[in-house]
Amino acid sequence: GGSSTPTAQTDVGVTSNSILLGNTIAQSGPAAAYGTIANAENAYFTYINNTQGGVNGRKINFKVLDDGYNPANTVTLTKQLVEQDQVFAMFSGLGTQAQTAVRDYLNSKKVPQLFVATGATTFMLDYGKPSTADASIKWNYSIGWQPPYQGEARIYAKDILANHAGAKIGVLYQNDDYGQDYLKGLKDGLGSNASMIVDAESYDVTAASTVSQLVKLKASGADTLFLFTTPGFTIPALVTVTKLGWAPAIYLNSVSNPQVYMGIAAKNGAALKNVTSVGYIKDPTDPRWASDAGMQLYKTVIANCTTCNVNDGFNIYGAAVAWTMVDVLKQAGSNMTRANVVSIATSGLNETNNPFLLPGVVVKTTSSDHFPITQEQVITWNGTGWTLQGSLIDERGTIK
Amino acid sequence: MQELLQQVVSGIATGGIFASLALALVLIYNAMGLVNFAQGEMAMLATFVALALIDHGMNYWIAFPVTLVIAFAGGIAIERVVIRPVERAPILTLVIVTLGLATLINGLAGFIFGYVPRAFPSPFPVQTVNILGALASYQDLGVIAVSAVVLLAIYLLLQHTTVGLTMRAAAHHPEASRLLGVRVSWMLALGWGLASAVGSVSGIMVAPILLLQPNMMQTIIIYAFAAAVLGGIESPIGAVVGGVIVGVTVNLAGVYLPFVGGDLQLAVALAIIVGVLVLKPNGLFGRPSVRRV
Amino acid sequence: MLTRIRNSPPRYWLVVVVILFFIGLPTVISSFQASEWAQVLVLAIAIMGLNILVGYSGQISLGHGAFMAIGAYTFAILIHRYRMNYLVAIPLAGLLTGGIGFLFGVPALRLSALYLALATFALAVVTPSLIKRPAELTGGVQGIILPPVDPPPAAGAAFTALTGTPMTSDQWIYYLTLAFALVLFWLAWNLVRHRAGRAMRAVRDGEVAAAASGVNIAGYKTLAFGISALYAGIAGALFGLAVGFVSPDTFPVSLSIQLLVGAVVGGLASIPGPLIGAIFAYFLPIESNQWVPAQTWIPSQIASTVEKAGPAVTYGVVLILIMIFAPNGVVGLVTAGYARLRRRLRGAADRENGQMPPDPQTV
Amino acid sequence: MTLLDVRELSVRFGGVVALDRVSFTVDAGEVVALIGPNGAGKTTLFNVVTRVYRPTSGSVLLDGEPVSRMPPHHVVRHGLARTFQNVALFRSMSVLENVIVGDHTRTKSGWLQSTIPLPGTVREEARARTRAMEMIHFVGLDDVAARPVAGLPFGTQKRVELARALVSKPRLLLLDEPAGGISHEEVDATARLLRRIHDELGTSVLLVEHHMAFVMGISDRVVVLDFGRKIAEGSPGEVQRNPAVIEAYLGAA
Amino acid sequence: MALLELEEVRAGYGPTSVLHGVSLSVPEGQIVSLLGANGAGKTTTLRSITGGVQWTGDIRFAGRSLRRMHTEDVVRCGIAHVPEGRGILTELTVDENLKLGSHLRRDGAAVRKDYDRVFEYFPVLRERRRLSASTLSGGEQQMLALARAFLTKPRLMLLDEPSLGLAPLIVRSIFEIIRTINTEDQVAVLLVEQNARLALEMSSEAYVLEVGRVAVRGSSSELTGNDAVRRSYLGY
Ligand SMILES: Nc1ncnc2c1ncn2[C@@H]1O[C@H](COP(=O)(O)OP(=O)(O)OP(=O)(O)O)[C@@H](O)[C@H]1O
Ligand SMILES: Nc1ncnc2c1ncn2[C@@H]1O[C@H](COP(=O)(O)OP(=O)(O)OP(=O)(O)O)[C@@H](O)[C@H]1O
Ligand SMILES: [Mg+2]
Ligand SMILES: [Mg+2]
Repeated sequence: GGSSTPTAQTDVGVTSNSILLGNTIAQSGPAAAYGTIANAENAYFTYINNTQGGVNGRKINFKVLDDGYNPANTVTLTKQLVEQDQVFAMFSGLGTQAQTAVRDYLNSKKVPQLFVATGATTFMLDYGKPSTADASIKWNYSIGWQPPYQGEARIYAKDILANHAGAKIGVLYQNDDYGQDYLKGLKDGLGSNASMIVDAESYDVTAASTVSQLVKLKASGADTLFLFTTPGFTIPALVTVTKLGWAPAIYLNSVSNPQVYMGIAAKNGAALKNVTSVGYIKDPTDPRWASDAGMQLYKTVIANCTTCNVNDGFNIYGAAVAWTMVDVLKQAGSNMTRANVVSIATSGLNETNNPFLLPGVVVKTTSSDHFPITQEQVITWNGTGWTLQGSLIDERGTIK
Repeated sequence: MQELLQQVVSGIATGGIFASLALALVLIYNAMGLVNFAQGEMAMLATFVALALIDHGMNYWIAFPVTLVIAFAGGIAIERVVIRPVERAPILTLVIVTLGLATLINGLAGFIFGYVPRAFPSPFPVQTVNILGALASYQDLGVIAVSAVVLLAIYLLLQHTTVGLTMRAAAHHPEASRLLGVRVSWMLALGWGLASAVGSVSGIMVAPILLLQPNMMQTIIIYAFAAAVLGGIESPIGAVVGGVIVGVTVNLAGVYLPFVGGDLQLAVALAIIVGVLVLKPNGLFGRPSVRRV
Repeated sequence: MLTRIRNSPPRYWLVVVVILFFIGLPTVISSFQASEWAQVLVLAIAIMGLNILVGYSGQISLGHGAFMAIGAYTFAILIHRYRMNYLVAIPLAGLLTGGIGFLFGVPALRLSALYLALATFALAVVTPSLIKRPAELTGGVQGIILPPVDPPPAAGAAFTALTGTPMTSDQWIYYLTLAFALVLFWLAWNLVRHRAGRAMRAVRDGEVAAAASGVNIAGYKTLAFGISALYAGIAGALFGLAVGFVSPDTFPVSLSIQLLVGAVVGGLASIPGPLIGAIFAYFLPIESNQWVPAQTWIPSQIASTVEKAGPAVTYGVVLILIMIFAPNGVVGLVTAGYARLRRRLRGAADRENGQMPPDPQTV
Repeated sequence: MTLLDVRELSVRFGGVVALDRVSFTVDAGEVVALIGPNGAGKTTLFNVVTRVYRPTSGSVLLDGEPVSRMPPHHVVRHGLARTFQNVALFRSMSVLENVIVGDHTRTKSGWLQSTIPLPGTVREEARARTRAMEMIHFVGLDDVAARPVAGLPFGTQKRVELARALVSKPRLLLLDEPAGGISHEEVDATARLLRRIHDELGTSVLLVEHHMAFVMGISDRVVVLDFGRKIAEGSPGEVQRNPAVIEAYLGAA
Repeated sequence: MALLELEEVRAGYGPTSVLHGVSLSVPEGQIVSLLGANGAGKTTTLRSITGGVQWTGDIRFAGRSLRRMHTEDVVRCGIAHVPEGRGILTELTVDENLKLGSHLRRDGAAVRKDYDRVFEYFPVLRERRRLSASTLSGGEQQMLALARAFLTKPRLMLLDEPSLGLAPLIVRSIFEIIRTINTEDQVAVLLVEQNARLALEMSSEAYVLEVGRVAVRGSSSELTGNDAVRRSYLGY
């Protein structure tokens, strides 16, 4: 049990001057590129500790363990953090399979599993439902943060119906929850027009290339290409499209759209004409934000992390989600119990001023809606950067 | 028809990538009697070195040979420090050492260069040529051409020079070779150096296509294994032909075999490995090994 | 052989001590640590299976994680879909995996060591994507979540009586795994020193001579594959039980490599080897970047470098060092040390007679 | 009674004709020597008989049954055991274990009985051990029974092989150069041992050997091969006087 | 001065010591035989010379100590060692095996002449040039090993049981060839042999090893004449 003072309520992992948060993430192995997220989060906590003395006088300690993207490791390490290190809550754990693996455990122990770093819909949609394996466990201590993949895909559907109603759509998607969620969102969003999709080709993460799929998509007569692919596949795919002498309109998912990647694709020979995506976070490489206060803050924060690359989109993601976490802790005030923190995070968020998100994006949860971020803005590539198009599109309440 | 042709041409291009790494595997097999599981990682590291040189303002055509030399020296250093102590150990020990090496180099590259993918310049333009209606880019053709040149060099070296002969001798019969005055230890080091240099050529060629990042070679190496096994692991020509066949097969199987689909490409490579080994264990170009009692 | 065993009674005492140690362990460590040790025992079982294949029958497998995957998925499907009792599902999973392993052994017959290494390596790489394919059965990328298991009342009561604290699910899984491990180790020990195991070793040492002695080479090689897969299958089922979740990413290539590393580090063709190897294979990757930074005596630059460089670097370095300095594994090291000690105690007499050192391969 | 019947046996390796329509027999109770220049095909013949190689044409009958119908590991069940020219022992095992492996066909317990040894299995193990020890005693290796075979002197290793072959109670023993590479004293000892194998165990022997004194002293009949063809057959005396044999093999003494 | 001299050489395998102080010498251009029972240490003696085992004491070749020299360097001094088991590189062809014999030589014309001689001695090798050495029969492999050793143009050949497994006719011709090489090219030979009679016929001097020590040493004619020695050590 944790220490408790007579005046304020606390739980395990909280002392009068500290809060311990835990995290598991891939810092080695196939998904090691994501590992920097935790470093950025830590940088933000360090910044809060140094400049504000922590939250309500409590410094945030953040213990990060490397699970190598293997769910079995995640289980062990999460148990270690909960039972041995006695963390107050798990924050921003990475990976759909990995976080699914520990969801039952954390909920049965009533340890908050906050703002998991995946856009898998289940972490928002299935909030409060009983576990599929053991009905006595309710999933009411878990929640995601970023826009669900399905929601994002619905925005594309809206955009295409509005602007290119006669398009023939070809889809290249990664054959896992990530790619499948996107595909489902697109189909749902197109609704009765789902027949616009003339071909959908999948690839496995172990594929050497997606050339064969792209050749097939081109041959299918598609004039619009959706890439529901991770950056490592997106960039070569963009180049391949050019090499095939193909010039479809391209929709790129938000995971792959940071300017660094676009730059690499361009350098490697991709034509990059007519590319559309969406965004909800400020892109650190976008000159538009050069004098933006949020971006200035990000740069100050990220200086606390020696291994972090300022331009890496994952890092500003980390800072943004850490901002929300601190926001929740601030709101919890002296009532630092797990139950209270979870209830704020899952049902009481209304964050309009997260400085790292695009202007207007609200992080919001209510007792009936557990999708923290649902707004995104369509962007198009202008050859050197992204241009914001129109206004934010909100998919709140559409995913059921 | 048009699509089929394009699939084949694209498959050949991808096969060039497999072939170039498979060549390095074949070389190390001939020079060590060993399959080097760290081959891909060594190539990746060398490519990072090349990029660092280019980023520091060195001309591509100077950086290329300099990287080769560095990779050669690195290969020798690895042999001296890591392989030499286990030189006489059973094959399993060596396999594990190279697996350890792969892990180590991968982690090291991540630590030094980070996991964010990098652009890598290519000497060949992405412009395409039309071959009977199918498009191939100069870049892909360039990879194949370079592989062919490397192949020729390796073939001549192994089969028609004394150094090649002593390298093969040292690899397969160290004790007997010593008694013939072969400096076995240096031959093995030389083999590692050469294989490392050939691997770096492969890395430099494919990095513009694959994206340079620490995990760049992780799955490619399996396809390269498949290519080397298909061609016959000691045959350089086999590596190239095997690479092309694997590239084309993987492409076509994904499109024309419904149960394979796009997402079981690697399983096709596995099937090739197992199938070849069972039906024709020495590959297409391998010499049958003779068993005498 | 008989005389050798008679000459070394300490070995039997050691076995008893080790067993008692493992039975008592959960009473002094936390429930979380018990869950870690349960995984060590799971690995030990799988490594023992691999050891039968690699150490005793001389075939290499870099893909044993795939057999663990089959075992784990069989187990998960049996209890998730068919609501089978987990105690029944574990041996069933083992048997099915054993059967599949036996079939896999048939093509493997034709492969030499290096090729077999490559083929099995490719198998390990492709396993996660193969699992995704029959999505209705395997749950695809979502995997299968398994219900937690509660200790049976009798076991719980006994544990409470002993320690004064209630038995957790993790502690119960630990004991269950220990029971399986003990039985399977005992069976393996029997196997290798009786007729079938001797025949396997004969095949490993020389196929032509073994055939000339009447040993069915193909039979024993596939048998070794089958038994070895059976062990891996049971380990996989217990792994699924301990982790409470199976999914494609739970069985990456690195698992197969971890098993092989454990087998070699512990010492091939030895019975205690897999246990030692499992301890190593389990704790090294997990601890390698937690332990060093936590040690105050290690200079902070080194500690922080190790932490940042990540476990892969440490893992690789340690692995290579072990292979260089103890190529016969820990057991080989200990046996050699013991032999040296005995020689020293006995004086130089043996040396003059040309007494051979005990062969590390036949511990 | 004919134990081994080699009929018109030919073996070709690519262009090399190792055996060219060779026929001869070995009767029960006989000691037959197979001699001939290096590369004449003697070892190849052994390898065909024990099913290591497949013949190109012709057949080998063991007790009237064609060996081509037997899988390699069944040959020994039909009463035929062999030793190897370059010694093929199980290197990681002790002398005793090596010999017990030779007993493989006379024991039954399968893998299940091995993993869960019931009293029957244990008794069988004990019997196999006893038989092996007897055979080790027979060839005179009691001192080294527990030693690993690796590192034993060559001559000793040859005797271990002999014991391993004998423990299967073969009716016909194929010996490939039993006197090769061992010293003169041991050659004599080996000759005495072979006599005892023949007399006491009643085993027939087919042996390949270049040591002429040994061959002539021990065999009932000699078959001579040259370039894969049989060039002579007869009693040691006859063969020794045969001009073709002298020219191809013995040389003018 | 002797070409090769061993002085109190002790050697063994790991903890097992095999040689307990062996001293012998091979004069320039002579054949010296080394006899002894199985396990006496003959092979080990040869291995010591070419650095195949660890040894103490001293070994000098042409006046130069071989202490701490690697096998390949010893060989490059002009010693050809045909080991027990022949050391054939079975992965390579017969031709490649022979090439390895001459690969260190720079005297091209002489090498070609030596090849011709080798093929004259062993015609079968010419026939099998392109075949994998693994297919050769035992005797053929022995010929290959000798031919290869000859092609290194050594000053001293160490032959470990060259008659092993050879047909009588071949044994005689091989010994004939050894003698020819010895007389025509002044190559000294240290000959390990089980066939004592033949060995003594060939050599000028002989040593008999017994459990790692020199038990008898003398000129070959002396030993052949000495019945006691013959019976107790040479077995005929
Ligand atoms: N597996 C094989 N492949 C090709 N040729 C072979 C093979 N085995 C044997 N030979 C050839 O067949 C011939 C006969 O060989 P074999 O070993 O039977 O001779 P041998 O009579 O036993 O000779 P030795 O007395 O020297 O042992 C040789 O010329 C040999 O090169
Ligand atoms: N690799 C080895 N490891 C351990 N002991 C060995 C090894 N090789 C040889 N011995 C031992 O060293 C001793 C001497 O062996 P060596 O081979 O020198 O004898 P030899 O005189 O050549 O005998 P042979 O006539 O059988 O060839 C023998 O007792 C043998 O068992
Ligand atoms: Mg023979
Ligand atoms: Mg010897």
